[in-house]
Amino acid sequence: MDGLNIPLNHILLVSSLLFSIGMLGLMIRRNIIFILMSLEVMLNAAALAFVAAGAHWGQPDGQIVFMLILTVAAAEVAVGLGLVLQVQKRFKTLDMDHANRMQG
Amino acid sequence: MNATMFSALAPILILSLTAIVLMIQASIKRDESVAWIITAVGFVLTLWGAIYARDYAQSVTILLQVDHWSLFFTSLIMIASLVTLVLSRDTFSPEGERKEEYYLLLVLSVLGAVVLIQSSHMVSLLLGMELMGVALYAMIAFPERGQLPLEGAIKYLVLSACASAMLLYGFALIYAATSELSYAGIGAKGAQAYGENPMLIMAGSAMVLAGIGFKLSVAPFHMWTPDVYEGAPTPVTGFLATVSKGAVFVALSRFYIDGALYQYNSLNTALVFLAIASMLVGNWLALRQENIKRLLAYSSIAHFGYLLVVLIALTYLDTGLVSQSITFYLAAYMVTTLAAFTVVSTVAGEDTAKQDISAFEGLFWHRPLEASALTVAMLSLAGIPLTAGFMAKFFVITVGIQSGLWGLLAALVIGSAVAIYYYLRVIFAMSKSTESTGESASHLEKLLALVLIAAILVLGSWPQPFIAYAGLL
Amino acid sequence: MVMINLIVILLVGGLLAILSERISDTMPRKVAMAVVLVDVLYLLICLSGMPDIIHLQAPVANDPSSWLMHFKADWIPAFGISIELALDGISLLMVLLTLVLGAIAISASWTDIVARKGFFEANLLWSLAGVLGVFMSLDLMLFFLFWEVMLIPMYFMIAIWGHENRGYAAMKFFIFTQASGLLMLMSILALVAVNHGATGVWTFSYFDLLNTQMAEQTAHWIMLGFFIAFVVKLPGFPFHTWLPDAHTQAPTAGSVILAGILLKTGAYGLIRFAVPLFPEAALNFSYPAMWLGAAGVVYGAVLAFGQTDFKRLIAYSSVSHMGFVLLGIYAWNELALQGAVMQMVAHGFSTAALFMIAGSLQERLHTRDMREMSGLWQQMPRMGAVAMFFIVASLGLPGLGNFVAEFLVLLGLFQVNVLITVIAASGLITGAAYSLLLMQRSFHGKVNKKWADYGLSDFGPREMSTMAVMMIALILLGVYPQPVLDVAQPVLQSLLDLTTIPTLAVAEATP
Amino acid sequence: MSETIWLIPLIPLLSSVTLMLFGSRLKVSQIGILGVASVGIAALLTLLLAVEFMQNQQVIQLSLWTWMEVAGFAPGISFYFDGLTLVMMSVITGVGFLIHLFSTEFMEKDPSYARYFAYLNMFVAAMLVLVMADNLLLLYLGWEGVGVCSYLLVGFWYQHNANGHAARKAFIVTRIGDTAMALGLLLLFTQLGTLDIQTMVGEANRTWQVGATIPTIACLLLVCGAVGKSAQLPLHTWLPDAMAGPTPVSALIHAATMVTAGVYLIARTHGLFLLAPTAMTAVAIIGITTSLMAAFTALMQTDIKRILAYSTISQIGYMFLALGVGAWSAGIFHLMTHAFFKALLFLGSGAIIHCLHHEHNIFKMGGLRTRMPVTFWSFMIGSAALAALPMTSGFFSKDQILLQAYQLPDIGPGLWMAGLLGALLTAIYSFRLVFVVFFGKANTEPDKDTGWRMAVPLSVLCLLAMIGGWFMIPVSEVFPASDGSHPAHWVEYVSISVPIVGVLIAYLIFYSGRLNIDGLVSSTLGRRLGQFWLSGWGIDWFYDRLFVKPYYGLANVLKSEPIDAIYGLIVAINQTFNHWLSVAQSGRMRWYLASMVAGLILVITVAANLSVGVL
Repeated sequence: MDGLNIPLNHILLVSSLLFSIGMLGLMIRRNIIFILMSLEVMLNAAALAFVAAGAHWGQPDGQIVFMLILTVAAAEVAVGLGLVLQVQKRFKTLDMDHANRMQG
Repeated sequence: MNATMFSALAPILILSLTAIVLMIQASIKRDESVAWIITAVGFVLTLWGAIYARDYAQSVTILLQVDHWSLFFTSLIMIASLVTLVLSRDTFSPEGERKEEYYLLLVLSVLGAVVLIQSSHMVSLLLGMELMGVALYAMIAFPERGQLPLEGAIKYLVLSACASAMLLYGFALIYAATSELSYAGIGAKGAQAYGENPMLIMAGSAMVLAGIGFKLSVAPFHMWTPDVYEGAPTPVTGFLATVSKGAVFVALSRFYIDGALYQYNSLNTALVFLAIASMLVGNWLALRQENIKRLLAYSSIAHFGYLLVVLIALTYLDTGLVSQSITFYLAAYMVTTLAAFTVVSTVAGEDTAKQDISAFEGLFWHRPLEASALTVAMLSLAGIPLTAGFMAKFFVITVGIQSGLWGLLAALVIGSAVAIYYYLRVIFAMSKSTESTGESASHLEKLLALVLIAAILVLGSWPQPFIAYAGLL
Repeated sequence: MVMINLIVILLVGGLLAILSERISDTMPRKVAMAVVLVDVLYLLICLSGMPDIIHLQAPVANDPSSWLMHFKADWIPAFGISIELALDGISLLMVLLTLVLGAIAISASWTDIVARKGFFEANLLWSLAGVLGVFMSLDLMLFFLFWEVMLIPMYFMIAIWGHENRGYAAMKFFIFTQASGLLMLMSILALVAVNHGATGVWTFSYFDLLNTQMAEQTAHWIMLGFFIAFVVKLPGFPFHTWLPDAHTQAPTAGSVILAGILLKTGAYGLIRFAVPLFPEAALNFSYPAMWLGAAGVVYGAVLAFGQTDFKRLIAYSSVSHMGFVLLGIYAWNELALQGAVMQMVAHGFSTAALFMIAGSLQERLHTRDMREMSGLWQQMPRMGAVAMFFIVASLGLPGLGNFVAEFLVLLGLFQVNVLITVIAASGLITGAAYSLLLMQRSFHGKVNKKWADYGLSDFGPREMSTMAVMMIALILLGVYPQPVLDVAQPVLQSLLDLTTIPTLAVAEATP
Repeated sequence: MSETIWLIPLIPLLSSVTLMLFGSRLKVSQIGILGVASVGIAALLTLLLAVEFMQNQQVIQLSLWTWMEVAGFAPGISFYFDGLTLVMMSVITGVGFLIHLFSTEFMEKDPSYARYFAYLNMFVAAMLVLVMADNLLLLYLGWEGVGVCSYLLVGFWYQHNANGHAARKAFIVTRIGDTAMALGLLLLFTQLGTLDIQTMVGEANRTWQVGATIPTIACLLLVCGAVGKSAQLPLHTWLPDAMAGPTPVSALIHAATMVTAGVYLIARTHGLFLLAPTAMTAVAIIGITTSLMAAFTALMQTDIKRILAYSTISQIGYMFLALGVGAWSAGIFHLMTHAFFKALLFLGSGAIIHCLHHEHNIFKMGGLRTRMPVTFWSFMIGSAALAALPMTSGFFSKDQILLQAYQLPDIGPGLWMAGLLGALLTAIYSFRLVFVVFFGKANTEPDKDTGWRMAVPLSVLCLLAMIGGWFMIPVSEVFPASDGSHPAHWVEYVSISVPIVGVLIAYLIFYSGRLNIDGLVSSTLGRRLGQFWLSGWGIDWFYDRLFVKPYYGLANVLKSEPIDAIYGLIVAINQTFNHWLSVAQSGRMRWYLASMVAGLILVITVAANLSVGVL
């Protein structure tokens, strides 16, 4: 069976692109929500890489790790959103640049 | 999966059980002190479990590697957690209600740490790290009032999530290169994979380093440290500084050793950069820091810089002396840091103003016990003989000299020389004479301080038994 | 075991001093004095019990059995670190000096210290214990341990009971010594590593590490580590800048211990470790070292001349005097070495006494500024006379200890290098200049009205008796130094045998 | 007797120590008795010793104990006694005793009477050690000891900063010489392996031939020491200032004994100097130049004690000349006679100053002949001896020196003539002093005349100054005999007549005023010259610019510890790093992220540096 088989490197390229996009987002966005979203993107980039690698080696491990990553991401975001509510309550803003009470 | 494996997993199982019991207890009747007791019992049992499991040391599935080394660190972590528990008791008294969750979080975080320590596989590493981390976010943000904890938590969350992403991506690349997820496998196939596609595996392991380096707050991934240290409730800071960092470092060294990463020259070079950067940056940042928690944060950066020297030496030495050094250094560092945070939390508590070094003036004359504890801790961090910190440094330097890492040693000397200044500032402040403030700590905390002093001094003045023990691990 | 007890007595005594403060306010100093005297007595009794104490048989430097005392017990066998203490002539001299000056320091602290007496005396005793350890321990790790640990009580003495600028001084003192200590630690470990590489055994024992074979470069660098650490403590030019601050800011007793004893540990280290462990390296380095010494002699003298602060002036004079020690050690022949040892002892007394005088002046006048004090002889003739005695002692008047020391050093040095000798000898002139200036500004000159109705009390019996001890000591050293020389001679001889005699090497080196 | 020789220095020392410890408790009379008696006993013992020595010309060597013994360097606390020592000891104890006696009256009113005698006794002890030492190191002990005592006594009245300054100057300037001398000791020991004078000289004669370099250097170094102590060019500047001390002190230390130590040193080590003709010539030239320079300066001085001080310098110059030309015994002889008449003059001036309530300026005196007869006669005799008028003690000694100088080949006559010039000047300034102070009209009334404790010493010294020339000093054994050849008679006549001419000139100018020199003096050249001489040839000024001021400057520059600046720099560097990094800790999360990313990139680039292969 030869479905479309895309060389691993291409997918890795895509995923790394995704990863970089996420990272860029982290750096340029100030709103915490968007920051969390960029985090998702980065995690998914990793997940994608795992799936691709798994496929390339013909192992199930890739997909398993993918699921793990989904749960992890979910946990992170859950806590993250919880904190976001608090941020909104206490800082009256979601702009992370205003959360710099501590420095030096 | 036979019975002995369950015995080997005793610590993890007991901890999980504790977590469940806590939840049930919370659902039945919310009572903070009961929860505290349950946690305490759980931790003590786990400690016992860690010792009990020694007879069943083995690798449980591919995921977990339960050996004496990991069990030793498990027990070390349990001790640290107990200290945290004791300190936490009246830290949140203003919060009063809904304190049980905190203990639950603590238990979960410790569970994560244990898993992390025993992990021999990327997946277990990931799970452990995330479990520990996610629980920590909540613990940091636990106080309901004030902005600092929240700020610290959110920063830590975002940054460490980013770090995990890096870590994961690095794993993905390594996996792609080697088709292996277990350390041993990577170690076995690494060299060959390197031959085929060096770019992948190098980039991968570099990203892993970055991800883990963040958790260890190695420069240049250190910037979160002071803010989180300052923002988090002091016991949590102590927990973060000891349990979290310790577990992560153990995981790193396992990954580095079993994964045979030390065989890659260029990776080593990268590590050298990180180490030197951390030693210098950490100490320079601490130089004129006024807030003692931030000061400790910076000093921890430097200390993990020193510790990296040992990892780097792996390239030149056999694992024996290296793992011994890691054991000793981490033990010494944990004890010392715990002592420091014990004093900080009993003296300064959550009040940022009181965390100022100037607030410690005259402590010698009003609260001699705490003052001496902090002094010993500072001297130990500075690496003055007769303290655990000195023997730790002794190990690092010996290893460094044995493998001729002169550049690193030079950085170490400079760093330590700078460090003396800010550690002494604290001591000097305490030795000033001011009028008493008339506060005093609970007996439990006093006892704790005493025990920790004793531990530091014993480790420093009569280390032979411990060294011998560490040699057997 | 005796040596362990010596140290333990002091350590325990410190605790007693603290506790005794509960009994009465004046108790600690009495306890401390008693402890030190007990220590001295104990040592003397043990010595008198020994057969060959009268004529110390020549110890073979690398054979512990030939030493006066030797004690060895495992400490950290994993690295071959052991609790190894040994006593030979030089250590004995230094130990005695330490204890005597310790007693003197306690007497100096009698009325000087008003707050937290117990803790002060404790620190004093502990630092003495540390110094004893330094002088007796022959395991490099143990030596390093004492070397570092003795500083901590000293640090507290300066930081807590010091004068106006104590924080800075204490910090500077501690950082200088600790940083240089780190270098020494490096060197020790490197040396041990080299030895381990060669023999495959971990050992920190002085006797095993003697004549370790190593490459010239390695030896050179390792030796430098030791050298710097010791010269910082000595203090040698240009590592001396911590000393004026520390001495000036320390309480009197602290200055006495610093100047009288702590500086000597540096010289002792050079004689005991820096040279014998690396003969070739050290002796190839002898010229730079001697030039540093000469520079110290001159520089210290000139700066002392420029000072207006009484204690600061004495501090710089120490820099100048210890320059002679450095010269004596690196000239490395018997005359010069004997001179160096002699200087260590004599300078210990003369400077300690001068610091005590400075202390009592500050106690009475609440200033150290010599522009404030003038014509004090009028009100305090006894103190003036005593000061005069020690000033002429420190400017090297024949018949007093310092002269014997300096002359022997010069005599030994002259056989090595004439030019350096001439430069060093110029220290005799500059020394006279600043010493007499000190006298002129403080005790001579026009009577300062300011103190006329100040009710200045002259030296009392306690102070006079303390001073008398030191005067007698200096006179004896001056007219009959032979006992000291005899005690040191066999040790120095064995060290010289251990190393090649530099005069030859130098003779080749000199055009 | 020969075994108890050590008592002689010990007794004054003991009394000095006693005075220091218990002086405050003793009564004035007791102090005086103790102070004088101790020296008196020493003098008696010396006398006994002398008598014994006259019978058996026996050299005594007495070793008390070995001072120190290191690697063959074993100087002893041991004494050597021969004719030379005897002469010196008699002078020290004899004149010393008289001066002590004089002091009891002179210093009576002084509050720190005990301290004075303590110092004075200690000086005597140290000086005795100096002359009795059998090795150079012990000699050096005495040498420095007298230096310190001189310092203490010059600065005796410490309340006046000027005195302190003079004392320090005295000590430090001599210390310069001493240090050179110490170097000489080092050289001698390194070369000859001993400092014991007799064996050393013997060794030197075995190892070195005449005119070799090393002995020359060694001797020159010793000469430096001698020059310093004996206030010869170029280290003479301290002596005139040293007059700040009490006058008896000036008499004892700065005229009779200490300042002649240099002469003694050279005489004692003449065995070495015979090996170094160059050094001897140097000594002669230093001597004669100094004596002329000082004589000219003395002409212009108005302070009575300064005049005497310069004349002392000048007379010691003669002694150096003697040593330089090898007229050893003549030099020592002049040393002794000079001790007599100069002590006499100083004590006389002391009496004047005492009675004229501390007036020093001779032009404020005058006409004292009738009011202070004792003093007047002592001054007459003293000046006569100083001017070397026939039949006075000074005449015999100085005559010998000049004649022997004349006999020296080539430079001899030159030295002789210079010496004559010096003699002429000596006569002039000494009698200028006499005429101005004792004749003419009175300017100040003396409130009293001298008491017996002043008078007796004066009278005794008068006697000695008169007859001292007839003494036979027992040094024939010590020094090589000079050939008995005598120069032509006219030389002698000239030598004799010159002083008389000098006195005449002084008479004409300062007494009868027959010879008017106002024109000469007021002429620009005259004034310049006068100023120049008055300032001691500007040497002080010169030294001040050349050494003292620069040294102060240096000290002030370095005071701020340039070395410490280096460490300051290190601190500054660390603080800058700290500053930058702290600024980086801005608290902004995105900034933190940026640093992480940067770090990641760095790590990857380093790690993925593919040039490095697998190990």
